[in-house]
Amino acid sequence: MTKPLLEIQNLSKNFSGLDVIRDVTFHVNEGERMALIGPNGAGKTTMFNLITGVYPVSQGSIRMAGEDITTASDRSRAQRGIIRTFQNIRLMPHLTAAENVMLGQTCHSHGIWSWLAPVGLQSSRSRKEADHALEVSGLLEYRDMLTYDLPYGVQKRIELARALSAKPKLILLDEPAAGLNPSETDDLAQQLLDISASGVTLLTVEHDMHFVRRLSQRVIVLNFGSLIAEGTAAEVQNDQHVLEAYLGSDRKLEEEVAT
Amino acid sequence: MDVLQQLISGLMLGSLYALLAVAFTLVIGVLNFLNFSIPGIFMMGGMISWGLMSQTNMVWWLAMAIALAACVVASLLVERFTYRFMKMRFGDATEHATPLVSSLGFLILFQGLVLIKWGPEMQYFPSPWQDPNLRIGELVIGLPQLASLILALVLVGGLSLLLARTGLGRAIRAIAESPDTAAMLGIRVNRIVPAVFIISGLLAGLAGVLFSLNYLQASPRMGDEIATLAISAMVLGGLGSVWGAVIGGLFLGLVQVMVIQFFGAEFLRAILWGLLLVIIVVRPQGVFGGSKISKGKF
Amino acid sequence: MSGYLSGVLVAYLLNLIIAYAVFLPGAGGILNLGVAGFVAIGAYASAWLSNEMEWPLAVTILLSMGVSALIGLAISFPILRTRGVYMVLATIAFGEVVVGLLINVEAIGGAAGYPVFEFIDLPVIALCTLAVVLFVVWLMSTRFGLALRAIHDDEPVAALFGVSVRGVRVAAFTIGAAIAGLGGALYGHHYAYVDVIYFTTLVSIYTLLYVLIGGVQTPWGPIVGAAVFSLLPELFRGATEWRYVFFAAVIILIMAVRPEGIITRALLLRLKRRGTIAAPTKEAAQ
Amino acid sequence: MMYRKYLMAAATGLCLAAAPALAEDLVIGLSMNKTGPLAANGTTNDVAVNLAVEEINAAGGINGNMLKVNIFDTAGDPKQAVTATRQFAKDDGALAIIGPFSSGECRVAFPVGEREGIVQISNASSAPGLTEGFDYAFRNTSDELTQFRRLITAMESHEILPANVAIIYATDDFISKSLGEQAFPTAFEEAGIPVVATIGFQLQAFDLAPQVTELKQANPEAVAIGGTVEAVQKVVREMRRQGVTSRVLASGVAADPHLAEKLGADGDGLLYPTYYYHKLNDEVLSFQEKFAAATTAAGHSKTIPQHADASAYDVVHILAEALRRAEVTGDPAKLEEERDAIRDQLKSMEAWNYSGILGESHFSEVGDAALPTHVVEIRDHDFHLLDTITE
Repeated sequence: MTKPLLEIQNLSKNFSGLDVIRDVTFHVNEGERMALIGPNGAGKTTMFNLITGVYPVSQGSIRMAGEDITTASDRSRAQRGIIRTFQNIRLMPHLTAAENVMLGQTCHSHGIWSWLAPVGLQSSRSRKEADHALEVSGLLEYRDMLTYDLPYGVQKRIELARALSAKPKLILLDEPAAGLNPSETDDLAQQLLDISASGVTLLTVEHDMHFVRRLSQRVIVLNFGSLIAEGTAAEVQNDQHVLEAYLGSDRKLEEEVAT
Repeated sequence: MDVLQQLISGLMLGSLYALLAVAFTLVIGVLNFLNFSIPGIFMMGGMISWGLMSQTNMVWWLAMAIALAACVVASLLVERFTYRFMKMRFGDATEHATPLVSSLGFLILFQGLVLIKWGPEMQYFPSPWQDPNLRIGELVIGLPQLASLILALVLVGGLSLLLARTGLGRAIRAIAESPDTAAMLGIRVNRIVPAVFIISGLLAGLAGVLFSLNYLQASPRMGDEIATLAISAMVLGGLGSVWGAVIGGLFLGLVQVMVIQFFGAEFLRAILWGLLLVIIVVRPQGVFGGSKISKGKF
Repeated sequence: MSGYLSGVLVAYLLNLIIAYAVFLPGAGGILNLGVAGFVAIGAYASAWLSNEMEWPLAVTILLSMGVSALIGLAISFPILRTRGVYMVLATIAFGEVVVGLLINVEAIGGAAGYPVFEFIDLPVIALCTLAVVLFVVWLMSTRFGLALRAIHDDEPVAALFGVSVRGVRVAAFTIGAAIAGLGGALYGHHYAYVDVIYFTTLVSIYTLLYVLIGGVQTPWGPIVGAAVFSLLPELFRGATEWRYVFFAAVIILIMAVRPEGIITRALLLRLKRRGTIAAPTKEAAQ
Repeated sequence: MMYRKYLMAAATGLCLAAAPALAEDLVIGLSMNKTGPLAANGTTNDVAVNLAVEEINAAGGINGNMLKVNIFDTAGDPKQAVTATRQFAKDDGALAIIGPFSSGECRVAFPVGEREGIVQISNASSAPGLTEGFDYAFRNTSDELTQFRRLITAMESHEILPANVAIIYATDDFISKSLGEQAFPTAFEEAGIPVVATIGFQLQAFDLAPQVTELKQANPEAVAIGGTVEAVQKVVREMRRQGVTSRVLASGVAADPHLAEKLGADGDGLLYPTYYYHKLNDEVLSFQEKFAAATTAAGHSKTIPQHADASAYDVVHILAEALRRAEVTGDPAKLEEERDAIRDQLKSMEAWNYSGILGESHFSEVGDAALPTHVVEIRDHDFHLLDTITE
């Protein structure tokens, strides 16, 4: 139950001499719900980019389910079950909602036929799976619409549906609640708990501490690229280093980051 | 003696490439837009000054000034219907292929209009001077060519000073970095961008006038051949680099002359473009450019 | 069919085939301005195989597509390393190198051009065009097509969902080269003569132009784009010198009104939706 | 929605263009370069053709029927030349075709005319061997080797043969290349004149300084230029700029009544062979006058006819004579036989003793015209006839 799924060992990254991630070590256990927080510019999104293989690492290693994936391509990491969402929604604007979801299936589409059979037909298996995924998320009405002029909240939900259709082991969520109203945030948290219950591991970057508290079993905090605290949400919130990092004063973390 | 003459010919030829390459590279460097209408503007520089001189007996400097003015207007017209139009509608002018395609449309348009006015023939461009050549013993140096070399260097020097020292230059460089950030910093992008097109159109038109003076000819298709070479010169120098374009142009002129001398003109095309293909693939920042790579859009 | 119509139609169909050769990589965001080089390779390969080897047409055409595809495959790796303007210039350079080499090969006529003895007429060309259209429509409806369009929209994200970006791009470029080879082979056999001056960069530029006018989002775009390019000047035929000016003005106008091309996905979906909404209301009226 | 409208409009446009002619007219097609890259020599061909047609119709037509010309502008595009031939043969019921204009167009349109069984007579193409192997293909031009041989004969008889020559030619253009690699070397070898340098350039090149520097090194007495009128101008001007004073020998493709004026003093001593000399005789001069009046009326800036205009004018008269001799009726039912009869008449043209503004001529076995060659020299900004050679 506490087998580590993702292990980050002494990870560093610098961009033209500037250290963005400094010697960070942590792990995410299988089935765990973990949050990654930190002030703006702390290196949270860079960490996601390193885990998914968008950037090569400068030093250290990344292991997924026991295998070293430090130098693996972004594509092969996706095939190993690491899937992410984005802080700024990155749906394909010229694909419909259903096609965006079908794109998510790509990482477990193997064999020549899965590439050369028409996926657009209503009768194809991919299409049925995608329709089902949209239906579950209550998005069926947007099925055949291009995503670029859909409402923001809907786009966020499609992005999540796309990530799920990749049948991930680990989902990296980059500020999933940003820009959502309270009731949408609530729905999202419930959906993520359901996803977690189905055995998917979650690693979330989020500013909304209510959301983090509700969702996450464990929290790690980055500041200027270094790991400065680790623990439950409550523990982290009262950690002196964390408070200084966020405030440089004695105001409560919650007041600051919740706004 | 002959090698020296060949070197001179190469440098003179290269100075024309350089002027036109700068016209291209300016628009690419600042707006990331390969402006295909530049060969048309180049052609208008030569054809309009020829038309005015031969058909209305206008004095040469006035004819050329009017031709250059027409080039600037044409360039602004292109700006209006490509860059500005896209900017107003979509926020990002280079998001779509529109500027590329529309600028091609303008090339066809400019050529078509000149064809209707003056027909397709290559025209003899009357030289304002008796023998516009400097003769040192056996060596011949065309004065208009020498003038275009000097003018190219002076103009480009002035241009890089303008870019480095003046407010306009700073604004242009800011837009080159990021139009959105530039706008946030209070730079009036919609007034600076036309300035870029004015400079670019002026350079292209001037190159056209000098071309006609050098080779005593003007024709509606005179831009076709030289434009591809100017684009190549720009690539050699590294996209967006003004001095790179100049060095690339001069280098290309020399390469061309040497290929003709040692391999024959029939291999010019394959060798020249093969060389360019290799350079683009191996060193996309250009032979003379630094490590700065363009954003690579249109 | 009238001789004029069949003449115009053949030109249109050949333009359409070459348009698909540009469309396919274009749908994945690759601008190929060297397509004329592949057309030339296909034309000369098929002409030579049929003239010198006297092999049957079906074989020479398939082989010429193969030759074009192989060269496309080989060149795609270096070319696809480049981006944006560099890719445009690299593909132009490729086309120029092909022409620059072919013009010096005396075995296939050099600058004199090369006569082609086997003749192919409109019906075969129409069938081949239909096959290309169906092939591309099918290909774009597969996961491959989905991946290609995803790469066009957002390459890094496509990779993060398991798309082999390089594989898909190389395949699109190579298949495009094969289609261009087919277009070239048909061109040579129909007009009974191939000459490098027919395969200049200008041809590539115009082809990309009308593919972009048609739109690269759907496989229906090239049909419209090639029509604008091949048929519009015919409409203006009476205007002689002015026809190219009108043509240019129409291009600028179309791009101003529809910058993503005439046929976009949004347009097709809107038409489709209107169709499906219209149907139930009819039933309701009964 | 918009594209559907376009397609509809296109379809109706095409149908209109394909309307058949009236049955009583004898239709001939004119495939010409009104526009396009070669339009410099082609744009007024229709004026010349219409002149001839008006003359023929004014004189009562052909066996009582009027001659009618349908015009197709190919813009120099071989694909459109094919469309033109097809339209004339299949839609317009034309009896014969004047054109295509250029060699590139002829090469793709001649096979089409052969399949359709319709005569085509080109008025400008001069690439070697174009009509070979075709039964229905003719051209009213003269091949370059014959013309250049005659130029050397004329030089010999005027005792101005050079002791040595250099050849400079465009390597990427068919006619220029066949001049530089075949016609010139063959003719010089036959005359025993050594070629001291052979230099290539690209037709579109504007800077010929490096080539001319090479030329200067070889220091030949005469320079033979294989290229179009524009190429000749570029080479000559660069030669004079670099101080190369050798005599220039050009070919038939460089023949142009404006060349003397275009080259000015740089052109002095230039020789070229041509089958159309614009100052030859009264007949030619009167044609020039009529042509000038007609082009001015049509708003053309070009009013002096070139060889393609003169040839097109003669082709109409030759065709009219062939139609007359073949006793054509223009009856659509007999179209096929009448087309064949026209071809047969052209094949036996030698018996006509025909003479036009290009002089006495007939078509050879392969379809090339046996035209006299005029060798002209540029002196003092003007042309002077050196010699006329027929055999």
